[in-house]
Amino acid sequence: MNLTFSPEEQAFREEVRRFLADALPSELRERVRLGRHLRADDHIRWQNILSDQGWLAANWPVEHGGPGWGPVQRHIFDEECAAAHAPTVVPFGVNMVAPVIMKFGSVEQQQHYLPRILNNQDWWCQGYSEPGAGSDLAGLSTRAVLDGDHYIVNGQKTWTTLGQHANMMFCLVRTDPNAKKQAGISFLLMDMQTPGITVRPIITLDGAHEVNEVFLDNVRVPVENRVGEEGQGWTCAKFLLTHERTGIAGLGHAKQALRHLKSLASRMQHRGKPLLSLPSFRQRVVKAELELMALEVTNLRVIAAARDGGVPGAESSLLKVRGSELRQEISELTRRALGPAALPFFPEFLQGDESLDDEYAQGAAASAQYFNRRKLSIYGGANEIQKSIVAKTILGM
Amino acid sequence: MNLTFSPEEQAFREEVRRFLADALPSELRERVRLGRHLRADDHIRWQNILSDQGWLAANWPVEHGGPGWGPVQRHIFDEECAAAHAPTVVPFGVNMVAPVIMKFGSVEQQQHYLPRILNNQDWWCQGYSEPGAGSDLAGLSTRAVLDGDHYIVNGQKTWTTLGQHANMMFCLVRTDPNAKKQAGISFLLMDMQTPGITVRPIITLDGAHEVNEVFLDNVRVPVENRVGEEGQGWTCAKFLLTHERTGIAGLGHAKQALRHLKSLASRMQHRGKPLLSLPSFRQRVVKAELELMALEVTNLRVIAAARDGGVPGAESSLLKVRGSELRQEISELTRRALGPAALPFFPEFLQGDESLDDEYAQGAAASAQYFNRRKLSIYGGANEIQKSIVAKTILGM
Amino acid sequence: MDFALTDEQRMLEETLTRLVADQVTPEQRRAMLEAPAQGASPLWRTFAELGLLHMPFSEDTGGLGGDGTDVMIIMQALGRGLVPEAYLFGLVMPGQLLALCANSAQQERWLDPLLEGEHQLALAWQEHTARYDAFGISTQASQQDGQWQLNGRKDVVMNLGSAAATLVTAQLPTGKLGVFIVPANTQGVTLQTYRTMDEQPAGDLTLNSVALPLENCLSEDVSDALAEVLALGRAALCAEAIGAMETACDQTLAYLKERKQFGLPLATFQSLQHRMVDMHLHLEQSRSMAILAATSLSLPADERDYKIAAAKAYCGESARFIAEQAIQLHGGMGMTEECYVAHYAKHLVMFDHYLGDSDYHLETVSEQLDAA
Amino acid sequence: MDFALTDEQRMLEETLTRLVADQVTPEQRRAMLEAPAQGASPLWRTFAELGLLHMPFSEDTGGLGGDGTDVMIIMQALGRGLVPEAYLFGLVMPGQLLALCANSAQQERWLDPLLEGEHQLALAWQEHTARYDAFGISTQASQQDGQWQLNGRKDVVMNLGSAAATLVTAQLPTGKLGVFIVPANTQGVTLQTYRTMDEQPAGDLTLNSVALPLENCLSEDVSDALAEVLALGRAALCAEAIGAMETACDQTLAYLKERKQFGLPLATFQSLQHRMVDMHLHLEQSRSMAILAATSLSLPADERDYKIAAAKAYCGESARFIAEQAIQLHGGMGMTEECYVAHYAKHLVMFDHYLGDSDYHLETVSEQLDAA
Repeated sequence: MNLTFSPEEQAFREEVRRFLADALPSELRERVRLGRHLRADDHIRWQNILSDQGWLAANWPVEHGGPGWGPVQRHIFDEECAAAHAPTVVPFGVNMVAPVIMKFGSVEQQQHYLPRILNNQDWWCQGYSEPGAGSDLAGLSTRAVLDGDHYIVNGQKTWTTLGQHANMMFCLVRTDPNAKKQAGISFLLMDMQTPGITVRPIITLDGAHEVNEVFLDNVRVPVENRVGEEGQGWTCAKFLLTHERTGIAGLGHAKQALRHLKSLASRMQHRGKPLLSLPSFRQRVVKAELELMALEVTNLRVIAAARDGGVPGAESSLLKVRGSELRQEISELTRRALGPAALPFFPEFLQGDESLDDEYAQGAAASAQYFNRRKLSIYGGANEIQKSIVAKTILGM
Repeated sequence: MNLTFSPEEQAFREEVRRFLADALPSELRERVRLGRHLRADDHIRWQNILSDQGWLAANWPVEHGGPGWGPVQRHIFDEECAAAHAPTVVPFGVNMVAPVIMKFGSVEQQQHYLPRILNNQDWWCQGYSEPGAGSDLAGLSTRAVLDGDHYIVNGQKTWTTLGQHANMMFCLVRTDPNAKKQAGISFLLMDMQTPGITVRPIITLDGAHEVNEVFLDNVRVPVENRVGEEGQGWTCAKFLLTHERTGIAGLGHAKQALRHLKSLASRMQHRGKPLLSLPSFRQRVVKAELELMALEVTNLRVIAAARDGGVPGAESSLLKVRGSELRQEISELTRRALGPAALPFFPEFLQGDESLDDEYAQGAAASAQYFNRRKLSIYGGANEIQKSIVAKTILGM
Repeated sequence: MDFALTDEQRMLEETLTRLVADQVTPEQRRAMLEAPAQGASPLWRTFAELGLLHMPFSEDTGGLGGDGTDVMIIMQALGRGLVPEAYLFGLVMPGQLLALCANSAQQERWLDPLLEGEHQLALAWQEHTARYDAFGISTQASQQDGQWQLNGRKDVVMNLGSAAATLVTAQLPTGKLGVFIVPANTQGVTLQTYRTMDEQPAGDLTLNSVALPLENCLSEDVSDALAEVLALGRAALCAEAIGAMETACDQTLAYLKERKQFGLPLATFQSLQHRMVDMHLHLEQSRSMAILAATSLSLPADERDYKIAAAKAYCGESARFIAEQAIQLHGGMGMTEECYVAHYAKHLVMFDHYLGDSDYHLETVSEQLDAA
Repeated sequence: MDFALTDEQRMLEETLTRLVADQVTPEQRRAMLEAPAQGASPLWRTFAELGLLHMPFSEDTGGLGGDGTDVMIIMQALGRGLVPEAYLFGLVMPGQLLALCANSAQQERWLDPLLEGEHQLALAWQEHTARYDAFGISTQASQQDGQWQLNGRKDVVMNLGSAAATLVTAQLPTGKLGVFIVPANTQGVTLQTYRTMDEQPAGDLTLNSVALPLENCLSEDVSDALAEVLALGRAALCAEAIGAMETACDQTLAYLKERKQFGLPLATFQSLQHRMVDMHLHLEQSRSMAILAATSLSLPADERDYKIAAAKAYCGESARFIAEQAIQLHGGMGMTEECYVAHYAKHLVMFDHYLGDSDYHLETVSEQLDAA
C-alpha cells in the first residue's frame, strides 16, 4: 500500500493549480474567501471560464465533452478549487441531471440538453423534496396526470436550491398513485417559464436566500420531457444518489476551512497569547486535525476503489456523516475564534457589493456560515437516515 | 433560593465525621481506599459498628429502629462515608427488602425479619434478573407452583450480587403464567439453605467474584414467605425501584474519586511536569469537575423535593444516567493517570491479604475498577432503558 | 438549602410568564424587531409598572432589593419569549455599576431616571483586541485642563443606539481602571450601530479626544465593581439561556410529536427519543448551574467568580448542544427564518459570545482547579 | 496511491486468518493462557514455518524484507484472534533494534536465533518515573574495569519472563542513550513478572550493579534507532487494534441480532442500530489511520512520528469507544469473563497504555500543529 500520488497525478495537480492562479478572477476569489454570497452572474462567469477550459463537466466522459478524468483527478481538481477559493460549480445541471440524461435519456434529450449544460445556457434546479416528506423522499405526492401529449402537474416542491436563478428544473412526480410508493414515480424536465410555476424564497436562519419553494399549479409538461419510462423515476433518482459521491465529504472545503481556522486562531489574541495556545481551544483544533487526516485517507480509499472499478456504496454514507460533522465542527471553531467579533451581523455586506471595515470583513461570514453549515447534516438524507441506511445495508440489522 | 446547609445540618455533618474518624477501623478504611475487595467479614464488621451506633438503617423510620433521618441527613451521611472510605452497606437487606416488608409484609414478617436485618443476622441477596430477560425485568420466567402450604419454585436467577455470602434471598417469581406479564408475579423470601438452591459464581472481567447465578430446582418455599398478595410482586418491585433513589447518582463516591484523581494527576509526572498540567488531560478533569458541580446541585434539588414531600420520579433516571457517566469518566481518567503502571494486574492483592510494593499498591485497583464501573450504566436498568423511561414518562413520547 | 420560590417570587414568575405569552408572540416580537419603538416601548413601560426596573437594585439606591434569584426569575421569563428588550444590557448592568460606583449626584442624574424608565443606558467594557477580557483594555483617559480626555474604541457595545449615555471603561495614568459616563452626542464620539447575529441592537463606539467634565468620572478604580457587575451579568445570561432552552426543547418536542415521516410520528423513533432526552438532561443540568450562579452572587469574589465561570461555561456548551439538536430535529424547517425555533437556536449559539465564552471561562476554572 | 494488497500479501492474509480461526479458538486461547508453553509454542513454530519470524526484517539481516503493510497484515490477523504470542514485543521490536544497531557478531548471537524461533527477546525501554517517554530515563550505565556497569529499574517490560535476553536502554556518561543486551540470569538482575490487565506477560527488571562485557553494548547512541523501533511498534499496535476492533464489532453485531428483549431482537432497536453504526464509523476511520501509520514508516523521522502519533492517539480513542460500547451493548454478559468479547474489550482499553497513550501522542501532534 502507499498513499502517495503518482508523478502524473502530481503533474496534474500542478496544472490545475497554475490554471486557477491564472484564470480565477481575483474579485471572485475574494468573494469566496470572505464567505460573501455569490450572485448568479458570479457563478456564470466562473463556469464560463471552466467551460472554455473544458473542465466544467469534470465527471463527464469524453464523448459528451467531459475531460475524461478518473476519480483521482476529480478529487485533485476539487481539492485545488477549494484551496484556491474558486466558486463551487452549481451541481444541478452538470453533476446531477446530466448523468441521468446520459444514462436514461433519449438521444434527442442528450443532444438538446447536454450541450446547453456544457456552455451554461441552462441553469438547472432540483424538484425533489416536498413539504410533507422530509427525508422520506419516496413519500412524495406531487401528481402528474397524462392529458394527451402533456402531463398536468400539481403539487409543491421545496428546498429548491438556487431555484430563483434557474430556467430548468428536474422533478420527481407521481404518475401512478395506485402503484406502491417507489413504483409510481416519474422523472420530468420542466421549463421554469411554464405557466403555473411559482418560485417563493425561503430565507434561512443565516439570512440567506439560497433555497426556495416551488408551487406547481396545473403545469403542462410535454411527454417528451420525461426521462426514461413512466414509473422509472425512482430508478433515476437512486442512480443519481448512488452514482458519484466521492466528493460528498466536502474534504477540500474542510481542509481549506481548517487551514483558515488555524491561521485565524494564531492571529486572535487571548490575554496576550494566540488563541490557538489556549488549551481548551487548541485541543479541539487538534481533534479536528486528526479527524481530517482519517477522513482524508478514508476518502482516498473510496476514490481508489472507484478508480479500480468498485461502486461506492455505504462508504459514502460514512463520508457524509463524518464529513458533515467535521465541517460543522470547523465552522463552530471558526465562529468561536472570532470572539465578540462574531456577534455583529452584516447581511448587506454578505449579499451585496458594499464594503466593510477590514476589522469585520475578515470574519463577517463566520457566524452566518456556522448556521448555514447546519444543513450539511440535514440535506441529502439527514445523518440519522444515513446511519439507518448503514445499519440496514452494511450491517444487515 | 440558597444552597447552604442549615447550622443543624452542618452540626450533623460534624457528628458523622467525628464518628467515622473514631469508629471506622483503619484496616477497613485502607482496604476501601486501595480499592481492594471486601470479604464477608469486612462487611459484617463495619455493619455491626453502624448497628451499634443505630445508624445502619439510615432510611428506616424510628418505630422500626431507624435513626429517623430525612433525605438531607441521609445525603450528608452518604457523602461523609464515601469521603472517609467507609465500606458501602450491603443494600439488599436494609435498603431493599426491608422497605418492602415494612410496606407490604405481615406483622409476623416484620417482627421476624426486621430485627434480624438490623443486627446483621441475615445477609440478603436479590433474585430479580434472569438470563433471558436482561433489562426487561417483567419478562421473568421462574415459576412458583402452589403445592399445599408451599410453593415449588423452578428457574434461574442471575447477577445476584454477593449471593455467595447470603443466607436469605428475596425473589420475583411467576405464580400465574396466564395473567399478563406483570400481573402474574409474586414476591417470595427464601432461605438459601433450602434444598434445590445452587449458587454458581460469575467472574467479571475485572477478575472479581461479585455476582452469581442462582439455580432453583424444585425449591420448596412456605406460603407464609410470600410478601403481599399473590400477584402483587410487581407492585413490590416497582415500589422498591421508585422508593428511595436520591443516592442513585453515587455522588459521594464521585466526589471522592475526583479528589483522588486530582491528587494522583498532580503527583504523576509527564516530561518533568505534573500530568494534571498536560492540556488534553487537564481539560477532561475540568469537564468532570463541572459535571460534578452540576450534578451535585441537581442532586440537592431532588433531595430538597423529597424533603418537602415530593416523590422523586424521572429525575432519578437523570441522576442515574449522568451520574454513571461521570463515575465512569473519572474511573477512566484515573486509569489513564497511572500511565504504564495501570497495566500490571494483581488479582491476589485485590482479593486477598497479600501486600504489594507501594509503587503498585496505590494504583493496583485502577484498571480493575475502570472495568468494574462499566456496570453502572448497565445494571438497575441500562442507561438506554432509563432514557426510554424519561422519553415516555416525562416527555410523553 | 432551599430551592423553593417565595410567594412574591412565585407571583413575579406567574405575572411575567403571562405577560410574555400575551405580549411577545412570534408576530409581536417580529414587529418589535422590524420597527423598534422610539423611546420607551409599551412593554418597557409595563416593566416599569410591574416594578421590574426597580427590582435588581438595592433599597438604598431606590430599588426593590431583589437578589440573584429575582433576577434569575425575570431573565428566565424573558428568555422563554426571547423578549427583545435590553433589560440586562440597558438597565441591570449599567445601573448596577452606577449603584456601586456613582456618588449621589451622579445617581440622581443617571440612575434614578433609569429606574423610572425615562432612559436606558449602555455599558462599554469590551474591546476586540482584549477579546473577552474586561481588564486588558487600551482605551485611555487622562486629565487635561481640568477635564478628562478619552481616546480609544469600544466594540460590540450592547444597546448602544438606544442609550442616553454609555458607561465607558478606560485605563487611567495611575494604572487603575476608571469608568466614565459619556452622554449620547458628546463631541468626538462616533457610533456604528448594527444588529447582532441573534437580532440584538449593538454597536461600536469610537472615542476621539473626547473631553468630559470631571464629574463624569464615576470611579477611578472600578475593577472590583466591574467584576461584580460582570458576575451579575453572567449569572443573568445563564438564567435567560435556561428560559430559551426550555422553549427550544418544548418546540422541538411538539414538532416531533406532530410531524410524521415514513408514516409514523417522529416522536416514535427511538434514536430521536433519546436525543430529545439528552436535550432535557442538558437543560436540567444547566438549570442547576444557573441556580448555582444566581445563588453565588453574594459569595466572596474568588468563589463567586469560580462558580459563575463554571456555570457560564457549562451553560454555553449546553445551549449550543440544544440549539444544534433543535435545528437538526426540526430537519430543514429548523434552518428557516420562518420557524420560530431557529431564532432560539441563534440566541442559544450566540449566547456564548456574550460576557466571555466557554473557553474563556473554562480557563478561569482551570486556573483554580487544584485549589477547588 | 494504492490500497490493494499484492498477491503475496493477500495469500499471507488468508493463511493467517485461517490459522487463527483454526488454532486460536476461545478455548484454545484460554488453554494457552492458563498453561503457557515452555520454550517455543506449537503456534510459534508454525509462525516460523510460515516465515512470519523473518518477515519484518530486511534481507541483509537475514529477513524477508517485509514492509509496514506486511507487518500490518500480520498484526491485524493476530489482533482478530487476540493471539497470545509476543510477536511484537518478543520479536519485532527487539529484533528490529538489533537489526539497526548490532554488529554482525551480536546479530549472529542474538538476531539469527530469534528469526529461527530458537529464542525470544524483550525490549526494556520504559520506566515509571519517565511515564511513556523513552528518552527521559534514569537507568545509568558506565564503564568500570573494562566492563559496563548498569544500575536502575525498567518497568512493565513486555515478554520479560520468556526472553533469553533483554535489550536495556541506559543513560551513558556521554549524555547519550545506550542500549545493552542483558542475558537472562545475569548477576544483579532481578525480575518480578506478572500479567497485564489484558492478560499479556510482562514484568519489572531491577539492575543492581550489573556487570556486562563490553561486547554487550549494542550502541552508544541509540536514540534514532529507538525512535524508529517505537514508531514501528506503534504502527503495529494500531494494526493489531484494528483486528481486535473488527472482532469486537462482529461479535456485538451478532449478539444484537440474536438476543431478544421485550420480544424483539435488540438489532431492531434504532438507538442500538445507530450505536452499532457509530462503532463501525470509528472502526473504518481507525483503519484509515492504521494504514496511514503503516505507510509512514519510511518517511523522514519528523513526518513519520507526527503521523504515527496521530494514528496512535486516534486509534486509542476509537479502541476505547468500541470496547465500551461492546460491553454496554452486550449488557451484563459483556461484563463477564465467560463472554469472549470482554477479552477484546480489555485489550482495546489497555491498548492505550502501550507505547504511549492518546494524551501523550496528542501532545506530539499538538506541538507540531502549526507546522502541519
